[in-house]
Amino acid sequence: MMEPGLYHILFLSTALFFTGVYGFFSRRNLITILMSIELMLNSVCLNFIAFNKYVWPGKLDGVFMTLFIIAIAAAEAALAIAIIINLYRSHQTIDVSSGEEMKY
Amino acid sequence: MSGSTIIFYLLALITLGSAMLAVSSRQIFRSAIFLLFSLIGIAGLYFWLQYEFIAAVQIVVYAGGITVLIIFSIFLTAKSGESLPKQKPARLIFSALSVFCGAALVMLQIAGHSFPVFSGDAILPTVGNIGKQMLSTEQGGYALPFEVISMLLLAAMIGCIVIAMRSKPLLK
Amino acid sequence: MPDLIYILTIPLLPLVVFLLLGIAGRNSFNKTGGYIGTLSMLVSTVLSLQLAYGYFFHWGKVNGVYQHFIPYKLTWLDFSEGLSIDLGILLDPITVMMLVVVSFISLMVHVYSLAYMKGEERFGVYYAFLSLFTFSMLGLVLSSNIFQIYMFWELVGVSSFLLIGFYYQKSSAVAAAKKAFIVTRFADLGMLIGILIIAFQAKTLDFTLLIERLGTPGSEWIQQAVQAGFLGWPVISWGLLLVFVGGAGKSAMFPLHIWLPDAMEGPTPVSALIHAATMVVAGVFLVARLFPVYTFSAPGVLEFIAYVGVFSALFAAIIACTQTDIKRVLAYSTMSQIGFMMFALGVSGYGGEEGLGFTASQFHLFTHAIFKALLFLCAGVVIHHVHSNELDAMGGLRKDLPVTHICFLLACLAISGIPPFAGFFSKEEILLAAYEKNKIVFALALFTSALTAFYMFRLYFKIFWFKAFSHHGHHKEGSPVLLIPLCILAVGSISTGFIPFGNFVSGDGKPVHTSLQINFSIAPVLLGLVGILAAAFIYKRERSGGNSTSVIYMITKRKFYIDEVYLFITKKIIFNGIGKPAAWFDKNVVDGLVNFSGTITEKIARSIKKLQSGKVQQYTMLYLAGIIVITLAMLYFFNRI
Amino acid sequence: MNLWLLMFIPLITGIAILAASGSKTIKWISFAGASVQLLTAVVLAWLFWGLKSSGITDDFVFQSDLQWFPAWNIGLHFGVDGISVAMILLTAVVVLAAVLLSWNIESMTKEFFFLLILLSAGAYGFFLSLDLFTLFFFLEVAVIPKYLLIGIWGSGNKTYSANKLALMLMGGSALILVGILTMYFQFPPGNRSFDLIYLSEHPLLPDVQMILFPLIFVGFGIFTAIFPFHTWVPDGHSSAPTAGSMFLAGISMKLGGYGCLRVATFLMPEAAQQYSTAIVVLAAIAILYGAFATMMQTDLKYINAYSSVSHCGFVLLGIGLMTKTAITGAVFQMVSHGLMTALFFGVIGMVYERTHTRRVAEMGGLMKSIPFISAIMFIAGLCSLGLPGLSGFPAEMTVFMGGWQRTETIYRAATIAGCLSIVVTAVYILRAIGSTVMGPLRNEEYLKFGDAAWNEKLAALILVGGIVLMGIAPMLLYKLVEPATENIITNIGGK
Amino acid sequence: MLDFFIYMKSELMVTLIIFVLLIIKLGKGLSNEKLLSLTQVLLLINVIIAALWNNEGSLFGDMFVTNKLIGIQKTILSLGVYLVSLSFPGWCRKSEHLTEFMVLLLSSLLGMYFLISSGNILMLFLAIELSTLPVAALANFDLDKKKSAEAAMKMILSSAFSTAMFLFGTSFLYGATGTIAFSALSVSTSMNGLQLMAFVFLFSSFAFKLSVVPFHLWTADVYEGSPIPVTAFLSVISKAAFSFILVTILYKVLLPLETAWYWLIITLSVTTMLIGNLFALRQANIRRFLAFSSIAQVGFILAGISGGGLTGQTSVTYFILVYLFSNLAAFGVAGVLNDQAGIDDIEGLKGLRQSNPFLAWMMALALFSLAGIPPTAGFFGKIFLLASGASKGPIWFILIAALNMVVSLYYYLKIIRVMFMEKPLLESAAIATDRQVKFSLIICAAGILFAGVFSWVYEFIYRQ
Repeated sequence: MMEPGLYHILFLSTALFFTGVYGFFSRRNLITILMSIELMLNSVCLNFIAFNKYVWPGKLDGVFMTLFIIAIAAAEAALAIAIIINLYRSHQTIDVSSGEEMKY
Repeated sequence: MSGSTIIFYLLALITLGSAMLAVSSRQIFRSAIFLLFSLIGIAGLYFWLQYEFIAAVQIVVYAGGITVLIIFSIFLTAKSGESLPKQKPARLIFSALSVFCGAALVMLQIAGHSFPVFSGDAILPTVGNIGKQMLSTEQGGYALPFEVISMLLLAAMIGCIVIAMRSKPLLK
Repeated sequence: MPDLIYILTIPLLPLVVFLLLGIAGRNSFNKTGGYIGTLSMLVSTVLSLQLAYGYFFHWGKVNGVYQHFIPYKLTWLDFSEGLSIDLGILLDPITVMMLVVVSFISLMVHVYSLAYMKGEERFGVYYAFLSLFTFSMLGLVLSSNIFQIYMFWELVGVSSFLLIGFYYQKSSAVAAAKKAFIVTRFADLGMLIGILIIAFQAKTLDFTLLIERLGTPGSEWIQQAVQAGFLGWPVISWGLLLVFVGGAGKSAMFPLHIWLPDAMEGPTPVSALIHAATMVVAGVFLVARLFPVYTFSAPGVLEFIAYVGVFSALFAAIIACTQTDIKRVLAYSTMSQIGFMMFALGVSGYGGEEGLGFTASQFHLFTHAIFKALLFLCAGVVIHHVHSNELDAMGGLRKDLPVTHICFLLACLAISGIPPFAGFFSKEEILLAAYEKNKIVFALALFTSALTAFYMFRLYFKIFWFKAFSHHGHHKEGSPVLLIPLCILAVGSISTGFIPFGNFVSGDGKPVHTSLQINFSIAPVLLGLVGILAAAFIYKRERSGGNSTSVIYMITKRKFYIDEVYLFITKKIIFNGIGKPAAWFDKNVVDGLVNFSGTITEKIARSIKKLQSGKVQQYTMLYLAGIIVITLAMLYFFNRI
Repeated sequence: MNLWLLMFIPLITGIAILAASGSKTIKWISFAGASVQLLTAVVLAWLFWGLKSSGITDDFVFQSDLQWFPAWNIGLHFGVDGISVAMILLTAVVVLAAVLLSWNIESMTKEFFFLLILLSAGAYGFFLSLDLFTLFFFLEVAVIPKYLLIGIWGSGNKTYSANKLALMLMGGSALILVGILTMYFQFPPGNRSFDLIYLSEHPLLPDVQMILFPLIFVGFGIFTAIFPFHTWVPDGHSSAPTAGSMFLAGISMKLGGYGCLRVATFLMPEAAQQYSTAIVVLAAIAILYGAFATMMQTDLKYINAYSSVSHCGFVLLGIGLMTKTAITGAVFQMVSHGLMTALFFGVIGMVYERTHTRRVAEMGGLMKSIPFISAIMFIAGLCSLGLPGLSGFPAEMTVFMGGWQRTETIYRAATIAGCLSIVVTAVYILRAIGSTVMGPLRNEEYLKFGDAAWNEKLAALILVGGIVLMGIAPMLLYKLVEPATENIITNIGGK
Repeated sequence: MLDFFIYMKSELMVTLIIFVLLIIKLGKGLSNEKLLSLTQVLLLINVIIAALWNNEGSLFGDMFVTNKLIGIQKTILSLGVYLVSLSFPGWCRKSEHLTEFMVLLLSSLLGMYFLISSGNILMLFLAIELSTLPVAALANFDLDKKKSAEAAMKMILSSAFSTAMFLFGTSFLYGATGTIAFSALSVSTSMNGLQLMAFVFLFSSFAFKLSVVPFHLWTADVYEGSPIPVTAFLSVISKAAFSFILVTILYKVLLPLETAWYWLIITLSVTTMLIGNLFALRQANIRRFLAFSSIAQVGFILAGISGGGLTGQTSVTYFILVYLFSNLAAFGVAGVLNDQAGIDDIEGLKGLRQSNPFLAWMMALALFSLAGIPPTAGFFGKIFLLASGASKGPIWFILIAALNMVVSLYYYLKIIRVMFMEKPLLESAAIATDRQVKFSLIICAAGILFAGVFSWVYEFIYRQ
């Protein structure tokens, strides 16, 4: 096998990203959907770090992006969980199909 | 094959494998645990890349914060041992298909692109460097985003409080 | 030549009366309207007579030729270089003659109507319409421009419509009015297109110029006009033919005659004025007006006119023999007589002895106007008396209506061509002209002339003889106002034949020598007498005509089913064949397409509503699909550069 | 004369209507506004005449150019030539009559009159504008009020009709919009302009014209009921309230004709020549087809509406024939049809107010009960069938005369088709009149009707006055219009 | 230092308001009525501040940039928020969490300020999140309504998804160019496979916020479920801000990709108009209807954007102003009806002209403006967008766009018809309209009527 490098990490993160996307599309539980989003964001972070490390180490842009993404991910997750809990209270379920009342 | 290589593949395997398990497990609690493994795996990759500060943040915020939050919310909303309802097979197939297409597309583009080779001085992602830039208002400083995100967190907090702390019972 | 601007007052007086009575006739002048109208008509008539006198005897003739005068001309509407509608006055012999005829007959009818229409609810309106008609007819004969003639032509048509439909609550009257208007309008369509063609060929609408360009032998305009062809005929011939179609419509030539008998629904004086003496001869006037053009540009058309004329004359005469409505008989006789005038023009040449037909035609027009008006006015008295138009309701009226009887008889003699009455002279000239030019026409005309005598006297006998009168003995004949016009016209019927008409009216303005040829006259007069005798013999018994079952009689009685043919064409072909499909097409196809575009949009909108499924995962899947598709497209289109 | 005056009067009237209260006051304000506008229009015509006879040879006079959107080089460029003056006069007359005939509107009076005045303002602006953008703006101003007029105060299947009308007209204006925008961007930056005069001096490339001409012509053509986009006309007219129909048929359809002439033909002469056969054929179809379709109608308003399709075909025919005479005829026909159809719709409205039916079969013998109205209806009908002495005659004859100057068979055929329609017109008009005004009295109730009230009389007389004036003295209009058509013809290089 | 205050005056002011509100909340608190008035006053001041002293400059090493046009855009946003605060007093009075509501609303506004002033992808990202997350929370503010919870769920999930996509694209852009600063990006981007792909991912996020088809699907559901002020805010202010930044991104940052994005934009423009119109045709709920109509409007905005250059920029900004007046007027009326009569469906508008002429005419005016009927400003807005599009676009594009205007007219007229031409269902009594709402509606009406005909509004924006 090859020496691991940029492309390996990029492929890994892409795979991770789309794993998250798959989870987003296929899960029915809202919390698992949220988990999938975390996976996607993580893969992006990995991307930024990898680029920063292998291609553009002259500045720390990637690092800062990662840091802020992590912070935002936390805030987003918190808010999403609050909304999910509220939904659970009103619908007594966190199945995503509970939220299909408005359509067409 | 050097040790570093082995470690990378190991970490990659852990990350991706547990991620896949996390999105496919029928037990929601197990999903959460696999997610935790996956996040830790990524932290391991950061270590492997020698971005220790980021790795630390990853472990603290994700593994320590978000995963715990998620697990709590699982407890709040459902029984942990209960297996999740099955998704329709059509949905699974379409998801897989679209995801496969997307991944293939992106990977082909990555493979087809040659990134430039950096020549120059690298800035090491030490805590000191990061901290200095984070609070700098000059060119290359990140003071403003720092302030902005504080407002964002404030807003998110207020939102969470209002939504999660509902006092009145539901009318209907 | 005196200042002729005063001629304008001749047509304008009736116009003023029309406006006055039309606006206020219903209220203020309902009673007095008749007198106002009559008075103004009197003035017009006097002026016309004075003009005629001046023209024919004083200043009209220069170097032995009657001249064209244009004392007044106003550009009414410009079209383009050279083409404009002018409102003008063109004075020449036929104009002056027609002016006299129109104003004089109109005056007679005005006077007669004073008594005849008395007590009508819309008395004032009646006079307004009458004045409108007179104005239009005077304008028509004075026209100096072919488009001007068309304008007044239309106005005449509409006043005829108004007068036929005067009893607007009678459905039959309304139908007749509509029929008259539409049939003549259809003919006018021909005239309009004809005018367009002529205007294009001659580059003018002015009569004087037109005749100069297209009515002068050997002019280059004619050569040009004759060259361009359409369907094997020179364009100019088509144009003139179409103009004649317009004339044929107004003059009730076959097959455009169908409106005339129905038009008798109007008040009888109106029939006398419009449908006997003046309007119906407008076609003859029109052909006469353009006579040089016909002669030199399209002699073929002239021949055609001759055949149409003589056929119409014969055709109408045959039908007239079987009709039982007094006015319809007169209407067919009118048609027949106009046929005479028409074919007289058709067989005429231009100038000299050749031009006898022209003169004869105009002469007959003149005399016919007088005796036919007389016939109608008499018929009016009769109808007034018996309250019916049907011949069956009449008979033996000669005691009741002595004056009318005499007048009617005189008129019948005149129309039958019995010397020395007016009709004899004019008809004789026509026959002579036909004899010299075309033997077939002459033969038919001779026969028709005999037939004329027959049916006229059939009428005469049926009305005034052979029946004991019982039921209407108590009526008096009517007021003198009713009878005076009869007498005047009767005098006219006797005397006008002696006017040396050829001296005054001819195609080229030079006098035509019209001597009576006794040996030629024997045949027609004898035939006329035979007709009279036959009528007397056949109709002396009451309820004659018992052979009403024979096929020929039936066909004739039903006027050769021409009406039915028309009905078929209009109802079945135009209404059901064109109108209905057009309306259907509009409602279903054109409108349907519009509505369809609406429904199809709604359908599409409904069919894609599933996109908005309410499932957030599906939304995001579409999101990703969108990204993938767009990326692929972008890569396909832009990455190759 | 400052042409802004013509815009200000409706504006002030509109504001006054909004500010006023009480339906009587509103009506009088509208009446006053419309009358003053008519006076102003007459003064305009007078001054225009004076200017022309003093030897001014400018194509457009009384110009005033105000920057509106300098960024786009859009100006409020006003100016008139003879055609605009004629159209403005027409509009003023019809609006005044429409106001008078709306005297019985009692529901939502304020809105009604405001919309009416707004419509008229749109029409005035349209006729005054020499800037395509402004022209388009005013054209659209005059669409939606019609929708409301029909939808709110209309009768019958009104929502359908109103929708159809609004959508088709807006569709037309969408085409126009595309046309003028594309035209604008044909020029390099800095030289772009919507100005009509500028554009006429800098003609487009023939290729571009060939694309844009159909867009603009059909766009305006929809307003003039070009076949097959005429179906809004019958429904729209018949559902509209009296004043609405009057405005629609009297003025709105003229916007299209004016636009076809002023924008399409004037600015794109080469394409106009190329397409003239198509236009003429479509116009001939509209004329005959409209006339035949009219024959089958049983509702008075439908009769007049379909006849409008037919009559407006003459406008398009005249424009398509592209000879000076024919174009003059088209303008004549616009004026004539405007007056005549407004009168007809006005009369139908009067009749409908009394009989509460518009079906021909249900009426009869109205002459007995309402002689004045019947007489007016008669006059309107006679004008429609082109009786000399009324306005229809010179208009149609001028078109025919102009048409015959084109020697190609297809033009001749179209002209003959036009001629043919006058017979069909006679058929349906007499049918309509014969069975409403004449004929036996259908209903004894009809005898109780009151004849026209003062407002109805005044409105009818104003319109009849216009019709008769044009009918007996067409030279007045001809003198007004001729220099303008001459100018158009020189520009498009026709005969 | 003075520069700092002047350049960031709006941001500082909004932050100040946020803190004032929070401090009051921490103290005794105020009645909703007073709080509302206070906020309104502060927001009015904010509008004024935003309108004045606009200048060109940048701060924090080009992370924050501002210029006169951005100043105007901020003023427009501030005005919008001020009008929103005026328009829904009924809802606000009933709300238990008015302070929080206002704070979140203002946070989002703050995010939008940063958004249009951002000079760097990180700032862009943070601003997007700052402007979106509070709104997601706000969507849930009708705490006792199921629909509200559903709307918030849909919003947070789909916006998180779009954020992920945005970041994914950004990461590759960063990888390919090595920078996240706009100024550097504008010279170092180039047309190659990876960057095009990255651009699509990045663009999809804007498209999502602007609800461009096919990224629009969340819009209607969220609009329907959210509290009505939030819907108004989302449909007007959020759209406005994202349109502004999209213009900047496309014109300034991604200029090297212009040929690519030009075709993308006009294709999406056409699709968006079509789909938006087709869906709007058959909506029964007022807010869903307005959602789809606003999607169609976005199609037109894209048409304007495609024109590029000064005209594109100006016409988009101008249209947004007009759109703000029109849509807020519509939402204002919808809010009153919803609040006072519980009307949510178009059917409920039946005969509104008879019961509430003022509201009916306001709604009509708003709809006419949205439909682009002269003499409302909407006409000018639409025409200038189309004209901008026509400056480069092929004729079929303009033709489709123009015909779409006609289709959209159909459904706007449908509402007009319901209000004006149908009989009221019941003898619905006149609905009391708050004075604030009236004021707001009148401002909107004045805007609708005068912002077009008086051309200096457009010229003013143009000359910046």
